[in-house]
Amino acid sequence: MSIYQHLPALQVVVPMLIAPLVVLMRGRGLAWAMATATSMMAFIIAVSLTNIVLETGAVSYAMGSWQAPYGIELRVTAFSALLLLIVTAASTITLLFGKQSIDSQLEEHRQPMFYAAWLLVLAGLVGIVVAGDAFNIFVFMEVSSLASYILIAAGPNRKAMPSVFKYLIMGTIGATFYLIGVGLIYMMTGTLNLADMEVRLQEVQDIKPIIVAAGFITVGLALKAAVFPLHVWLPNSYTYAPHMVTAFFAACATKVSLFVLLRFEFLVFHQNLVEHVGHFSTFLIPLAVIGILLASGVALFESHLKRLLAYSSIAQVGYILLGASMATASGLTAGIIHMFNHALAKGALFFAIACLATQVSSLRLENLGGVARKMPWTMAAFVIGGLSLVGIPGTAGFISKWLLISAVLEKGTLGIFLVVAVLVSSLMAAVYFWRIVEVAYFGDAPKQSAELHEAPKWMLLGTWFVALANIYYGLNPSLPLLLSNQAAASLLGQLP
Amino acid sequence: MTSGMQIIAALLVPLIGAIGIALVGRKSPNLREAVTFITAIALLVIVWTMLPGLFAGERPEITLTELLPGLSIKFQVEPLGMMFAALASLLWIVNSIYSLGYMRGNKEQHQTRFYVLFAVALSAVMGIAFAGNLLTLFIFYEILTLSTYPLVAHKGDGKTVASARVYMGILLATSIGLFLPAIIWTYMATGTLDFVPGGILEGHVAGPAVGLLLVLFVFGVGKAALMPVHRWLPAAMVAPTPVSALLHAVAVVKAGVFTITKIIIYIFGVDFLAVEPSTDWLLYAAIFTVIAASIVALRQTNLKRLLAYSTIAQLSYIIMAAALLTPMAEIGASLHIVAHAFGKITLFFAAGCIYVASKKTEIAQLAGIGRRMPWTMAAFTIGALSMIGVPPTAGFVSKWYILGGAFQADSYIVIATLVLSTVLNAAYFLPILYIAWFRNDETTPANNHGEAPKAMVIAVTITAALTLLFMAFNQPVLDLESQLVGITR
Amino acid sequence: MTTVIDILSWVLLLAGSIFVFIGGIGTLRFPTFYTRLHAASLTDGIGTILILGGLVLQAGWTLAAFKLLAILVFLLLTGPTAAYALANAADMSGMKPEENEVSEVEK
Amino acid sequence: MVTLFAVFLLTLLVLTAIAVVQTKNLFVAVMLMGIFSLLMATVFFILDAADVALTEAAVGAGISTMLFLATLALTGEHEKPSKKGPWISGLVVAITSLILIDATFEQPYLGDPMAPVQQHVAPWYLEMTPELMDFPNVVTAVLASFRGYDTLGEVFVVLTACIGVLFILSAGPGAPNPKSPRIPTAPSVGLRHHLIPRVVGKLLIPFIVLFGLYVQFHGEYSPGGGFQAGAIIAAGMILYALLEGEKQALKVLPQSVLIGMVVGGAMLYGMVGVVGMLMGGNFLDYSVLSSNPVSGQQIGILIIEIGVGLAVCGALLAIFHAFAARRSVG
Amino acid sequence: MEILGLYNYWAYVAVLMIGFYAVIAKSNLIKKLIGLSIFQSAVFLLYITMGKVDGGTAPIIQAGVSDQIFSNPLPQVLILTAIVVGVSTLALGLAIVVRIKESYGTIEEDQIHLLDHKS
Repeated sequence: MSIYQHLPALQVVVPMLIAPLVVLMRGRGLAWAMATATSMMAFIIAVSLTNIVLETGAVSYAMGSWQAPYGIELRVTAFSALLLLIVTAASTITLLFGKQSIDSQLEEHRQPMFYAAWLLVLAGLVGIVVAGDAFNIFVFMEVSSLASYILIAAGPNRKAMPSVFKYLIMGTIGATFYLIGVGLIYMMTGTLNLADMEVRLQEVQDIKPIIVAAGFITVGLALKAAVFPLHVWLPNSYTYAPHMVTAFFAACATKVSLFVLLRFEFLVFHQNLVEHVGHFSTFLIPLAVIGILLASGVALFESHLKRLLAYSSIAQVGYILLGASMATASGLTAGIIHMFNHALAKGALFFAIACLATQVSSLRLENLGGVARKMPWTMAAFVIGGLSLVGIPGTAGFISKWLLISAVLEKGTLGIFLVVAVLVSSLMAAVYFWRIVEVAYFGDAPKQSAELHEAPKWMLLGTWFVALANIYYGLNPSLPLLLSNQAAASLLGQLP
Repeated sequence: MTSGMQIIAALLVPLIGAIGIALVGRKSPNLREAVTFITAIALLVIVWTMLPGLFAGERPEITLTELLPGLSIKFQVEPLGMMFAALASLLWIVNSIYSLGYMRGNKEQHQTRFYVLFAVALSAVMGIAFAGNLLTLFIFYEILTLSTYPLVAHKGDGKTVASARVYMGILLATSIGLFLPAIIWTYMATGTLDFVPGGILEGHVAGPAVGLLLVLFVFGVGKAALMPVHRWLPAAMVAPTPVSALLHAVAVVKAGVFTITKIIIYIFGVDFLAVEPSTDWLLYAAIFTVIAASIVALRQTNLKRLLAYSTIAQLSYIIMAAALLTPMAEIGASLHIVAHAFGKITLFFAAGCIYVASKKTEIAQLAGIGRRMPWTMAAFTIGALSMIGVPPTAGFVSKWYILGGAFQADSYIVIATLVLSTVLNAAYFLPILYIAWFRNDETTPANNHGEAPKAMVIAVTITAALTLLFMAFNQPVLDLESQLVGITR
Repeated sequence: MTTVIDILSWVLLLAGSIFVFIGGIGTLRFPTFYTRLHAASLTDGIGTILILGGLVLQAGWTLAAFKLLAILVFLLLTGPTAAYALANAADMSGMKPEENEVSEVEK
Repeated sequence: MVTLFAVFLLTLLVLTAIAVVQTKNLFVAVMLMGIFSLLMATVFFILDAADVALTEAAVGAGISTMLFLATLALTGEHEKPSKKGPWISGLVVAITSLILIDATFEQPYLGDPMAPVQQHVAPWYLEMTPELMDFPNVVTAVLASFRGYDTLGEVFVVLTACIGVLFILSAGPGAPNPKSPRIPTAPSVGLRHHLIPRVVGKLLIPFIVLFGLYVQFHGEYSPGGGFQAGAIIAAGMILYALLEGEKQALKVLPQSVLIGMVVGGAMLYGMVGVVGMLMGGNFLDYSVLSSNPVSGQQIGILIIEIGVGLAVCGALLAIFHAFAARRSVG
Repeated sequence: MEILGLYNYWAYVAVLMIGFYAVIAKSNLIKKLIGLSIFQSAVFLLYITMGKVDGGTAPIIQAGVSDQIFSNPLPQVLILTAIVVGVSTLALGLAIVVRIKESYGTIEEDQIHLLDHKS
């Protein structure tokens, strides 16, 4: 048995088993170093897994050597590989470059537990992504959720606590809904393995418990993914979480739930429910469109930088969903690649915000006048991230917007309305983003503002790393494109 | 160096220059300007050495990375783009001389940022000129918009920022809202976005859809300033004059009409457009813009705003000519790109000279200024005459060809428009000349100024000379662009 | 023999149930905290002993009988202690038996 | 008979739940929750889920109640009337329940041996456990080996909760300040001056721990296992803390030891998996631990159950102490 | 009598919805958590119910006894996990409530909302 065969297990086990050890690290910066090293290791594993998946197709791993459906199966497909890359890279980069930001927001004696929780989030998220078993997804969803409550609760503002409480309540409702759905499916099929479920559902298609189960799973996961109108937990959680946590979560947390959602909708239900595509698009297209437009609209009038971007995240979830709800290969590709590209854009933006926050006291717009003159590098990276968000060509965001519009246009007349919606929201994005740019570059500095300096070099380096990734993947998107094409094909059952 | 590499060099040289300028900018202004000149000259050499190959019928091309399946970032040099690139690279040098005088004479802030972004904008212009497919063109089109935004907002006060917002807003909104969907639509219909002589759309799209697609394209390319998406151009006049001169008389606006011309020739195909009745509106829209913009220009009291409206009218000349779809008119269109560039940059340079020397911006303040600033005003006169189309200036040549094209097409409405607009041009330029040369200078502000800084005067003289010389030496451009006719036949 | 044991066990079970029932009524109907506590302790005192005794007889000489006895011992230890702790807590929080004429529910 | 009994208990369950939601006194609500959990445990028991019943009783009625009470001591027990109109919530609830009830009519009846769940996967477990594991409790076999990975995840959920509570309660105005030890208040000395509870309690604690150990090590043969055992032993230790004062309890098992238990337990579990991997099996493959796969399984399950017990016990105690050490503010 | 076979499911729906109502309609944070516990317990009931077989016993195989019917062990395993997950969530939620009480002086959601928007 070579180590390569164990990679799917190691992907989860490495961060998970090191997390408890991090709790014990008392030395200065030791916990950080250990967490970062672990995260890097996870990233390396993700990269090797991606290579394997690209070479040989989906990888399956039987936990405890018990074959599915009796044991728990781990399954890494092109889709999971993409998500693994996003999650591990987001964690690694934020940890590696974000130490100063975390140090400034969190007392040192609380840090070991914080970093342990961080690794548990990582382990939970990758655990969800590699899981091939419906209940196992629930378990790791809880690991990641509980740990993310901890990370958000580390926010220094007292408002973090009510926000995280709301998140906890809604997150648990979401997970429980999911559990009910899985229970109903299990009741009618007797299996928990996703692949097995797909096969066995064929015998009991279109009976009420299954349809209700589909509904509950969709609602539960949509809650976790902050799909409009189930997004209310997100803005405050993102706003009051420590900046690095926001950067990490904005890049990957909701996407993992979307990943599970798409896997269920397409792998489990798509083949078996006659009306499924119809239901799926009738419910989700309007929700996605309204979500995109409303959330962008709220962002237009929001003045707290982080909350503004949080609303923009909700709109972006709408994009992903819109692509997916087309239920075509091109639509899915667009949605999936947008997960990747949005992670890049939001990562850069929140990273830049973390840099800003090391210098300014408040992230409200009225407090940021002229900040770009003092922090040119930070704001330049912010601009790149913003352009990617708007979808300016040459940035990663453009790729997904292009694919999304072409996918939507395939729908004929409806498609034209959807294109209009997408374009209008892009312009709204341009407007809310440009408000920030104008204030930062041309606004008057607030009177009481202290002497500002450029952010710490190391954090800037991280910010620019992500910002340049936006451009690199805007000009050379072959890797994410390849993975999302394969992912879309496998979701639609066109790949073995 | 292969021709393909030359294209890349043309793109990279300004960028490298920009980095160089940024690096030395803080330390030494002299070194910074030196870098700017070296970059500009290097670019000129690179671009102009490509000319002989083009005359010989070469079409160098290079493909970079594949952006989307079947869609690459691709460059290909063809006559229209070659001419545009040659023009921009030539005028950049002149403009750099001019900027030197203007920025220092005016003691502007953030000069380094200015030069850096100028170089970036030039790189984007090269990208547009050499783009081998619509996607590449679109990418550089947006980069041009973004890199010029800070130049427009250069002053940074409330009014400037508001105007810059209009500039950015219109250009971005039209490009994302109309241009991009048009491109994607084209791609979905045809499966390619390459510029192919004779067009790619024929047989893929038909009926009113063609007209709709043309609407998306023409108004999506907001830089062409076809009414009603022209409002950004007067707004952009808050920028420092070198920006207005090179970018908003030459590079940016010409990028717009250049894009439309390219789309007409290489995407739709002239023959396809000619048989498709749903696209006739373009001609009338252009005619309307020519007349309306001229009438608005009549009522302007601010010199730069008047020039801006004049630009809008002149741009629509080019679109109108291109929309005539006759060989002679296509040549006229491309000639007018050059002719108007020389003339308008001269006018803007002159306006800038006046501003730096006397801080005067309104037409009424110009009384008698011809005597204090003879060189500047002489150049201004030449530019104005070129706009009207009086021989021996550049404007005459292009108008002649456009008129010829109109006769070829038997389009009397175009002929009438040409006549009417000439009258209107005269009506708004001649009073300025009269005021400048023949009125007494008693108006405020202070009239105790002399000629503008040397560098600026030299620059304005060069462009005025070019305006005159083009009357005689237009053969190379004609030769080059005749290749287009060969294509369109 | 078995019949005798059977009858005996049923008698015990019934008697236990009656005590538990009475305890329940008392807990509901008595007016004050301390009187209710008195009724409630009837349930875990004699009621439990009788019922578990009956069950032991039912189970016979098996492991189950031993377990039942263990439970009985456990309950005999904890039940009164819990009752004591409750009364003590009430006393500590200032509720005196003689002052408290009306039950707190009716208050 | 079972159905009737179930109907009775379930009706009681629903009524208790309504009472819990209705009452305005949180203390009463928490007590009713304890009753709710015990009822639930009984229902589980008559539905043949002995392990679950044991866990629900220990966790739901025991640990949860204790946590609620610890919180109530810090927050006060009266719920203020809400100004929220119940209509929207009521509507959402009504619609959801109608959908769920509607779906029940196509579900298999209670106890139907032909239901899909009884046909697939589960029979394999029942059939293979004696052969592969050679012990009777199939629930333990599934929990610890067939779906051992889930259980590993579960241990890490507990670990996460433990870290989370310690982390969240390590800041804020009520956080125990290591520099100035707080003034000992009445609860911290426990019930030392009360002779009866102390004597009885101390008498019981060894038996509770003993029972916990029995549940721990007898999990393969009877209901029970690491989780239940951990919860029971933790309950015993909490009882000790209540009797002798928290300070004394922390002297016996300091917070650092508790964290060590959590970390150690979780690591023990994980390491069994890693060792399995090193010995040529997959992660969490116990069969390779010994030359004989069956005894390998038994060894593996024994060790991971110890890990689970350690982790759960440590985590629950650490959480309890974190709440108890909190000073009441304002 | 037949129809009582679904009574368990109705009870689970009833309990589920009582809990759900408490979570979304109550303003008191502890009450919400109590509701959440009830909500989760209902799901336990769903799972355990589906695993029951008529005449079955707990899935502990007694040596030497054949022809025994056992209830399904799998849902029981799942619910063991779910119970632990539930109590973990509860502990975390309560810790957060303690912190909220300390910094806001109240655990009523509407009052917290007011306090947040005043400042």
